[in-house]
Amino acid sequence: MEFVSPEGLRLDGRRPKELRKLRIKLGSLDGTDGSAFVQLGNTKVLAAVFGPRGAPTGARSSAISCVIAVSAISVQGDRRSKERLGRQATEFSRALTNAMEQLVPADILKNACIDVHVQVLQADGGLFAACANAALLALANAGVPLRDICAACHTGLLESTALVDLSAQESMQQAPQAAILYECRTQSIAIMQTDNKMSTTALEELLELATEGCIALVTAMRQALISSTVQQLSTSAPHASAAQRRD
Amino acid sequence: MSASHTSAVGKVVLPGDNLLSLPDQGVIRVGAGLRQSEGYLQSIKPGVLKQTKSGKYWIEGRQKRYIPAVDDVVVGVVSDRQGDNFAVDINGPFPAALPVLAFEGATRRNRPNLQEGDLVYARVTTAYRDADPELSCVDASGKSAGFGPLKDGYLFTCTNALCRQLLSSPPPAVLLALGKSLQFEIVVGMNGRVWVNSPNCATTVLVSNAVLNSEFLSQAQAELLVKKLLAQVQQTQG
Amino acid sequence: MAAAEITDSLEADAFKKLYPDQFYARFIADGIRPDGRPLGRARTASIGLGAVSTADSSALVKFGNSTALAGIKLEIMVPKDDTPNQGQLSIAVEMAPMCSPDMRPGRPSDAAQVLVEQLNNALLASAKAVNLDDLCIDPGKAAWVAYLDIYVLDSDGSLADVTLLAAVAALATLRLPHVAVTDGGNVVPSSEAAEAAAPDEMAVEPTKLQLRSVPLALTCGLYKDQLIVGLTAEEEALVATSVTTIVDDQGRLIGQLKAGGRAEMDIARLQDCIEAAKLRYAELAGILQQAITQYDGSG
Amino acid sequence: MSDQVVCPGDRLVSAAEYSAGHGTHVRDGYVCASLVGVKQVTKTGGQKPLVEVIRRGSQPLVPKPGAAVTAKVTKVNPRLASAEILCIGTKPVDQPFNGIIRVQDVRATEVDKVEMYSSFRPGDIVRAEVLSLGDSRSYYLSTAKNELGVVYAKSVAGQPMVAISWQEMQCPQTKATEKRKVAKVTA
Amino acid sequence: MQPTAGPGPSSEALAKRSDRTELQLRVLTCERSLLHRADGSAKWSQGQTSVLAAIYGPRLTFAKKEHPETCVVEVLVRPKTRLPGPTERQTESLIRQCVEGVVLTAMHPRTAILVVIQVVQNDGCVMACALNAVAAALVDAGIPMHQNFVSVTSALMPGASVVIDPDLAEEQAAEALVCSACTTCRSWPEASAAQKGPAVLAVYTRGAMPVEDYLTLVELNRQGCERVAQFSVMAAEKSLVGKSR
Repeated sequence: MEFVSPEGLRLDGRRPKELRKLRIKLGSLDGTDGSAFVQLGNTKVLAAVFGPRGAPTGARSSAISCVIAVSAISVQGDRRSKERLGRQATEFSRALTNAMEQLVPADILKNACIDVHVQVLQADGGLFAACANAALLALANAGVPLRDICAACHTGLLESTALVDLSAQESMQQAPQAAILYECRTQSIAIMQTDNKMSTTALEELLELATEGCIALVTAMRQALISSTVQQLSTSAPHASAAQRRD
Repeated sequence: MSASHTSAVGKVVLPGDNLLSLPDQGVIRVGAGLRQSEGYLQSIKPGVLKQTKSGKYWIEGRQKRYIPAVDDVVVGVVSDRQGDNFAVDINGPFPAALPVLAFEGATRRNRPNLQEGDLVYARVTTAYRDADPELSCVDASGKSAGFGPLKDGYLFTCTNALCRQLLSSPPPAVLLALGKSLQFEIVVGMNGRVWVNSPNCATTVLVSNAVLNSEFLSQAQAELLVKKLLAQVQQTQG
Repeated sequence: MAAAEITDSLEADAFKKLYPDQFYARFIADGIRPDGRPLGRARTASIGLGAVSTADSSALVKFGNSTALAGIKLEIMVPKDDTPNQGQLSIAVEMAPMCSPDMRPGRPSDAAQVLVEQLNNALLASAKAVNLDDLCIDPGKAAWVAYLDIYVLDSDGSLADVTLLAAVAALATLRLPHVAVTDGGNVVPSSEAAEAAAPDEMAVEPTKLQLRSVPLALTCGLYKDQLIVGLTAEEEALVATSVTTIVDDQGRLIGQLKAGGRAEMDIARLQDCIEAAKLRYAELAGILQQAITQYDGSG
Repeated sequence: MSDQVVCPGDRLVSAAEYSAGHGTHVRDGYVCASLVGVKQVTKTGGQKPLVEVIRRGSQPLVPKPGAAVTAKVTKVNPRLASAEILCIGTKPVDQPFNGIIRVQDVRATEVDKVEMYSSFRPGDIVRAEVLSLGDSRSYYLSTAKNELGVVYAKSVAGQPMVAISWQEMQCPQTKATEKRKVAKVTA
Repeated sequence: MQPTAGPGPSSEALAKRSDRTELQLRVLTCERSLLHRADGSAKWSQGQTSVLAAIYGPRLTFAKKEHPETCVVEVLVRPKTRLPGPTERQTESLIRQCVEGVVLTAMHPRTAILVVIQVVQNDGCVMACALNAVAAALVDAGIPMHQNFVSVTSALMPGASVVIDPDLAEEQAAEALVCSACTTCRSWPEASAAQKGPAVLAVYTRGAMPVEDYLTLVELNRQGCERVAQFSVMAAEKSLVGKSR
């Protein structure tokens, strides 16, 4: 199967280094402390944050808990594929929790806990990258202090062409794939996940591409955060204090 | 205050029964199991409506769970020791707290040595519906007055109605009849727990059975019951 | 900027936090609710069809903040021996942990299971909205099992009403593909089978699942002897009792559930609830019809 | 004062020249933002100017020592009463903070005669003052002033009671009195 | 309460009730205090249907569950066979809210009452039977209440006839079922002005029916509840009369 046409176009018409269309909606869930809806191509995820709030009695070891829930209707294929994806989601959410604990200053988590819930509404390629991005946006939307805004991006090497932000069809191939969560300010990788066998040079190529993708995503995410705040400031200016109580 | 008997007095009432219309003027004294609601006196527990000589209405109920009240005497089981208190199970909604200093002669240095599972006979000093009740093993003057740990013996549970009968004055027929022919100690708690001790097991068992079976018996029936039980024991011993 | 005005509104907020009951009582005494609705009006409903493309049909329904996402996925099963002509409709409700701050992830909550029972009762046992015979492909050999999964994304009251509308909307837009059972017992799209038999025959459009009844619900509450229609979560915590009434397109009563509570109702009050449910029915049925027409037109 | 919306991780100013305030942290010699919000610089007399990031243009609401709060009592034992802080000043808080009124902080006089059960009951709404951050789980509260104490309480019969003295309240339905540490109403 | 399952009813069962008229209840029996460990218990039977209810409490509960101002009610329903599922969860929710409606929960703050219900035999009207068993067990446990409830089920049969207290065969043949719980409130002569009829505390339906038929069934249940209430009072008096000397 040909994944990049001779004209240099992918099956969905993108260029190899082109991300899918990103849509971000912040604070759409009223009952939560912060929320974010992220749509990356056909992947749709919704993340919500509760906290920082008083730790429940008999608090767990971890002050941040991040759970990614995969619904049966969001997955292509039957119930078994949902179970498989669900197991992967559990694994990834553990890594994401660790990364978040590095991002949130320790004093915030003293005697308090933060719950992050991510609901996958529709799964296409790059699912966990979208989940991570939504979770981080929701944290920022909830006003949880963060050291930096990170972003995650998924890449793959198909027919010896490095492609960024794989679609479902592309990521189903047995080809080298790598996804990272990247911290721009420190220029470091917080999480890396690879699939299938690859040479070290291929990995380097993918990481470089993924880093570029993350930087592009961070820019878009920051833009969304700033514009939503600006919008809030302008609409709530006469009732500045009234808006604050929803913090 | 009206002293007239209403038709409900002495009858079995059920929770939610409207017993009488409250008069616009005057005082109606209301005790356990009753409340006023929309101009009526209403029962909130099942039982027999009673009226004391002073005119106070109350319901004599019959329940297993003990709801603590100040000055009740109770038989408790020590369940834990927390700092300066023993936690004591008295079959109520909350565990009771018995301060280690609430024993005759107890000081910081000389604390009573009670273990988990030990029985104590105590009185209730505070009882609020939303908090752990407090117990004491001394009376107001600091004397033990019979309160304190109960050693050996046999503990059984019964309804709070039977406990009230056993504690009434004069004592009920069953205890009088037993006391005439046997030697035993009995401690009755308002919390539905009765402790019996005697030199031999047969007597303890006999007393326990006689007491447990006496709840609904008249005086003559109770005396007959004791006589029968005594005869049985003598038969087996003879 | 009028500082006094803001202080007033903040004090109202504090009052609401400290004395929610008294706060609500003041509004109800004036015949209006804190969100500006009159006592007898339910919240505005919106329906988004086909929101999830990975499902065979889906519907996102909102009543105010209350949000439910229903999706159906079709799978093929071998019919049960005692019902060889019937498929299966399997309903599940999940309260997404994000739907309320008190929700913790883990085993299904009691509230979710109560909703499943109410949906089962409304759709299958009482209204018989889905005739399971319609889900049969080949008697004794193959039938559709429709997994109807409903996710409560934001829980702000009247969940029985929101989830039922979401379920009905997803069922009403469900299309069953044409399939055939081959001699080997495999199920293949009938276009392939047809092509094999008669190559020039056109592929057939999938058929719409017929609903035999369209049940919709309305939850009313009783607050200080006043009937409050279409409850929010805040109101559900304050009302003495609530009643969920389900009626269908034929004007039948599909269900009425009053699960106890701190107040009783006489028969006239129950009748008031049914009348309110009929009014709400007309409103919701219109919105549903419009959404379906629009969806069919676009898809 | 600049009016600029910043994002977490943004370098704001040099840490050598400014001090880091709310919503910021210091990294690599720079004061960086921790929140999405408006950057605000306040000049302080003599010292380094303070840089803060203010979310949606206002400060978050946390109990501070000396603040007047309104709390709901949840549990009483002989040593203390537990309460949930629901309002700080006249503003409601979203997630209640835990507070504790210890027996020695109930009233100013005859402190050794205070009985917790005669002062508060679960469900009472209490006006109090924050004493300190207390232990790790709860703020310490005090009602040792005339205008502090119970402002709203329900009787056993479920009716809101009326204060009849500084230590008694009465149920309008049953006329029974209950003991409380009553707050003196100030006009 | 699974009228859709099982074989169809025999035509004889439909034709006529052999032992009673359409508007006649089955024989009621009520036993109390039969569980030693529970604070209150009762076994309620309507004909062959029988349900056992036990009350534990008011007692201490987990810090997470306790409420500062009221007593928390928890209900567990165990079906005769199989594991509890959504049906039982709904029954639990309905019974819990009924209990909360009659118990003076403010009398015992920070505690919990646990109600355990075991279906012993199902021959129709399990929900009503369970409600009646719980009401009797609450009285047995001496839980403070400002009123009590009783429950009756009636059915709309094919051909628009109605029957009260249907057995399992009738339930399965029925077009629709309505189970309702009504409050009971007795007034002694000195408080006769307080007399009020039973009002609907809970209602649960199954099956589709015209609204008029539904209202007929609710009214029929209300009348049935008056009769059940009379029995319930008699049974309660019997269990308490021992010490009325």
